[in-house]
Amino acid sequence: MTFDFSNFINNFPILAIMSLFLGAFVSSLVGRRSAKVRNTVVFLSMLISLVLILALIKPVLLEGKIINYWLGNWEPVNGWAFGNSLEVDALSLFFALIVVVAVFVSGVYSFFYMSHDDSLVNYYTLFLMLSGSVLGLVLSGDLFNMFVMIEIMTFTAVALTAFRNHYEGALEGAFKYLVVGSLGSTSVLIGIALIYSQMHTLNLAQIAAMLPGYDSPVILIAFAFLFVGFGSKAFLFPFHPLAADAHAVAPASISLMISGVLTKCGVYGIIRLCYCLYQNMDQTFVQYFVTGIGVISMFVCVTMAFNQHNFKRLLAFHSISQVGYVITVIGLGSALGMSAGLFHAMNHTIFKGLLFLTAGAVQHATGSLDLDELGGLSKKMPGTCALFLIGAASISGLPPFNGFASKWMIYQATFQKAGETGNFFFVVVCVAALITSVLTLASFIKVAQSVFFGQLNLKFANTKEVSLGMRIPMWILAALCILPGLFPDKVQQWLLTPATQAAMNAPGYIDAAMGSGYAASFAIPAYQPQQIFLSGAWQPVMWLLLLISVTLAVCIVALLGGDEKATVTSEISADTDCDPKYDSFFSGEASVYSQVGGSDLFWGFKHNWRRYFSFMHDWHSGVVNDYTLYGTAAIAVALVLCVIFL
Amino acid sequence: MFQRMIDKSMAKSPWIFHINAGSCNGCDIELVSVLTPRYDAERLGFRLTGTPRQADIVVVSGPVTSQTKDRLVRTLAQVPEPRVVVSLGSCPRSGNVFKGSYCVDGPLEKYTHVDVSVGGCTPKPEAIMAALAKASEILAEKRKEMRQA
Amino acid sequence: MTTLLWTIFHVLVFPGLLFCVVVGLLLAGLDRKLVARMQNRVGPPLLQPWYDFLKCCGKETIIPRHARRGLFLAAPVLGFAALITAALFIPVFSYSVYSTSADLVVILYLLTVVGVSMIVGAAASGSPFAGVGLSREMVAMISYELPFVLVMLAVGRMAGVGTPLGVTFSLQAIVDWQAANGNLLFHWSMIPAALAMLFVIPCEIGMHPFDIAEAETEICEGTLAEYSGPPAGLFRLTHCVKMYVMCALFCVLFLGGISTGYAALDALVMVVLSVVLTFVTMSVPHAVCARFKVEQVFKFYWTVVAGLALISLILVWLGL
Amino acid sequence: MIPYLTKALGNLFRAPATEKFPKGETPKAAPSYRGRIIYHPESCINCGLCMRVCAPQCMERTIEPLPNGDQKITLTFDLTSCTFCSMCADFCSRHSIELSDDYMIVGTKPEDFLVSGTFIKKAPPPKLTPEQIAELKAKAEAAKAAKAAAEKADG
Repeated sequence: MTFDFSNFINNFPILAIMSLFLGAFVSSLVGRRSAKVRNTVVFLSMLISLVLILALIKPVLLEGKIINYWLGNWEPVNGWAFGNSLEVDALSLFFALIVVVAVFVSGVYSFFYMSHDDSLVNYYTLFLMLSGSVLGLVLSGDLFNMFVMIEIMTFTAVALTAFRNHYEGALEGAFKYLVVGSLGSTSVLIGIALIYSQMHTLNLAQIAAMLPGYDSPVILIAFAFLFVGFGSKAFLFPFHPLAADAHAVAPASISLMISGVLTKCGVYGIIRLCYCLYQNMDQTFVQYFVTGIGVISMFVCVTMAFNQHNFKRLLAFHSISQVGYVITVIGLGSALGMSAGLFHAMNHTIFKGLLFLTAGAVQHATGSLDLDELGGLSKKMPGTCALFLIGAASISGLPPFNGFASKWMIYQATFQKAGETGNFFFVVVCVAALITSVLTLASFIKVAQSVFFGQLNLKFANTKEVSLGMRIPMWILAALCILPGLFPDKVQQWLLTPATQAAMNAPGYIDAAMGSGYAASFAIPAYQPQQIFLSGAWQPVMWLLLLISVTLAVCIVALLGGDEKATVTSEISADTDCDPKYDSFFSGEASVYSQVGGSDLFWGFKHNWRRYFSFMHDWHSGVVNDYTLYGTAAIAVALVLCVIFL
Repeated sequence: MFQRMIDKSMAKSPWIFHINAGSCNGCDIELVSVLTPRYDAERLGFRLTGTPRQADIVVVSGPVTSQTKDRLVRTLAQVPEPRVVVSLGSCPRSGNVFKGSYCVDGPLEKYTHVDVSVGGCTPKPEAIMAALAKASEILAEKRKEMRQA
Repeated sequence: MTTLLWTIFHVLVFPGLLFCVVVGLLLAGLDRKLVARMQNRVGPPLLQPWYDFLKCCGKETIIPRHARRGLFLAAPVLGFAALITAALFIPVFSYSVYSTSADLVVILYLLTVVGVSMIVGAAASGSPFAGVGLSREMVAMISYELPFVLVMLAVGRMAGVGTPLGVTFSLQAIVDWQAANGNLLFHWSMIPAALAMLFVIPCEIGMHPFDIAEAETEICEGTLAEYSGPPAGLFRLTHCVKMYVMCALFCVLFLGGISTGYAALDALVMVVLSVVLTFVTMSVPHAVCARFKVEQVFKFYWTVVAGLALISLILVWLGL
Repeated sequence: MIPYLTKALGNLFRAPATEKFPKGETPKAAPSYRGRIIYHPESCINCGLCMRVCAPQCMERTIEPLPNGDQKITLTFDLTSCTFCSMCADFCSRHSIELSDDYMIVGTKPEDFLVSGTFIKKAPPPKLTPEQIAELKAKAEAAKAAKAAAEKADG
């Protein structure tokens, strides 16, 4: 019985998911006795799923093969799929890569980060189930299987948010997440039920084949429900205050998972829904609707994040505004838009993960996250400060980092869309994107000044740098931050183009599952790949060479010009501690502790927007019933709009 | 060659930082009037800076009262090397009419070496201009000594 | 090998370091002289910024106790390098060196990097005055970003009509379009955008009426409160060179059509235009009006100047 | 805003109103300007009125007795502690203190600010001892008696 390796690849997706779930089960069994055994089990399961998914890159991404795995070998019988299947095409593998890398990094981080906490067995069991369900959602080819994974994902995330129940606000945040999260899940369930009632099948490929030609109002209602359901998973506009409450109290590694990975599942759901199932992204209403939601959530969340007092709440709002970027660009419907969105989704997971881990490191070292009392930590925690600067620079889109590469493509996409359609709405979108990027930069400078620079609060005088074990995953993410920024064309060529082609290539997706020619029988237009060409140019390597050469030139001139003993005097010994020469200038006073940070920054901007901020302050009341009200209102509005315009 | 240019430019762009050690503001107004169009110290490169860190010439006016003493000493310490101290009017040099009062802590000489002094109870702007011009020459020499040392 | 030499020449001499520094210092000296003359006084010699820079190089650099030594010294160099890189990407009329490798968005973000380097320098110096300074610098950046972006989109749309995409960000295309059908400044629908850009220039550089970040009278030199010696000199040099870079950007965006045969002549025309622009946008407001308050700067830019830019954007979008 | 604009642009073409001080000659001060003190020691009689009237006490007097009873008096004015109120000049009965209109009081060493003058004050004639007084008195009466006799003789 020769063992031909070629079709063994088909089993890799299910093996990856199973290794995570199995890891959860085994670690809860064996983890009671010793931490070392539990950690190795967790590490092994994460490693296996990482290796398996990485092994899938060559066949799926580079060769464009679509792997189909029918659970229990229930192949479709004469064109009717009734079995449950995993379908891995370039798009789902792209998201699977993001998930697996994020899971591995946050798992390794939590080995050291959670050292202060107890009952870690529950933590790792829930953590592995969360990662398994997220991987399952992304790889699954069956609609109801996606719903099951959404359920597991939501409930494990809720449980993990409340893991540190001694924090004030932890249970409340988890409760809010539970209520509104289940509201989102039920709207997904209703959507699936409606589709199932019409299509009598749950397989994505078959629904995608039958649905475009099917004209009945039920389908429109299903679209509204599914869209709002996935939107709530991605914490888009009306659901965004929930994210802040959930993140502020969750442990940092879980915040990384929620903001880096869960939101991406919502985005994956929306892409599948609009591009693969309904293939209606070319209708102008759907473009306006999706882009509108994206722009609103992008702008509202960045202004909300602007004057937060808690480090993690600020990061939470920013992660929603970055997801808003992704949704805005995906809503454009153009190939460049899709690849820009996917690139930004990947970058967002990386730099947002890095920022959440630095927040965790600061909390781990100082115990507080309040921007008004922290300050001057860069002297005590130089490593974390450097990491934070890399993360902040890449999220606000400064050139050498990956944030800039994807944001640059986003501006290209939105402006080109405006150019093609000659429609002023997309110009407003492009302007909103650019302004949001500046506001993101502003809020991260606020965080940098109030947490890392300025003067050290005496309360945190003896904070020490976090252990190396926590910083290694952060350095991995930091390296990932810089690499795509320097070689965006490589990333575009290897990762983004196949994923974009796969996302737009619905007939390919259908034929892979249901046998070739199946899509043609339902008169689905064959897919012609759209050409991506850019209206500007950006060669990061050239930019970096110039920057380095100019820096060298400046240093040479400085050395040449400066006298031999370039008198850079700084405080050497401790006894010069009282030497006023090195005190910062307080117009003569002794330099007392007066940290300029937190809420006393950007007075001019806040003063001009005070009415808007007070309105937003009242609107985000923090009461669960308000949030559920916003959720149901969103569903109602979506229903009305879809029925009228779709 | 470059060093000599720097020495020369030291004299050409001396920046002033003004410390009011309890003066009656007569000298302060005269000092600022030096920057007005009529006397225009800027044509010699003088410029008023806000921080001692970027100061070359420190102009002190007023008899060093006890309140301003430690602030004066701290600010003077924060001025980077080649610096020149100019005392404006008679008060810093001797305490003028306030000599011997309980709240005046003696002449400026006690705290730092005063390079150039301008006499006069509110000296005329031309006198201040001449003093500042002299101070900038001293500044260039100090830079040269600092370099050779 | 020759390309390497050409690159070194480009980086170090013509559009790069030497040219920018010389022209920048010239513009700064001229600006101070003109402001003085408008205030009826003699004013400093033309080479005053050069003397200031040399003097700063001769001074001692003090690292304050709360400062982060590495960042404190690296910030000015990074800011200056990013600025010169931006200058390399701006084509001097027809003589474009690297402008094909970067477009308007990249230049916008490079100028942001320059602003951020000053902010990080201020943050690293750890003084409360610098803290207030960096917060004001950020508000200034937010306020001039909106009009700058609107102008950029208007020019991109106007110059992109011919291209297949309908819009363009690349400076090279903008210059070619202007060479083909007349400078943008003379298209009546672009006049408001040009006016808006004229307002953006002083705030971007931090010139007098809008220098809320380095208000020496209010917050003791704001961001540069703790800088002394060569780093302070480099920051001031960045300030001067930014005057040239912004004027060059305006010339390319709105007067790109002018192109004599030779690069040297183009450079001369660019310098002359920059002098005129410096006078109009920086010297006159400096001599005439007092410093704005922080929220006035923001309100002024997000209502008046952004309105001007929006008018021309809408006009261009209607195809006029 | 506009009036300033026209004024500023107008100034561009007008000559700047700046004195060429360090380059050109030093402008003269106002006619009765109270500047550097000039002290004429020869006319001083060391009455000490100026010292009593000077608020900042900027004068110092050193009296050095000479062998023949005279006094060598030096009076130094410390310009750095003088407020140039010219009270001393007004009260000096001998007009030996005079405030000139030289305002350029700039110096680097303390000595630049000292104005001093010395003079010799003649000793008063020696005091008469009691015998000398009695002798003088007797001589006076004798002279008076002789004069009375002479008047009687030619009466």
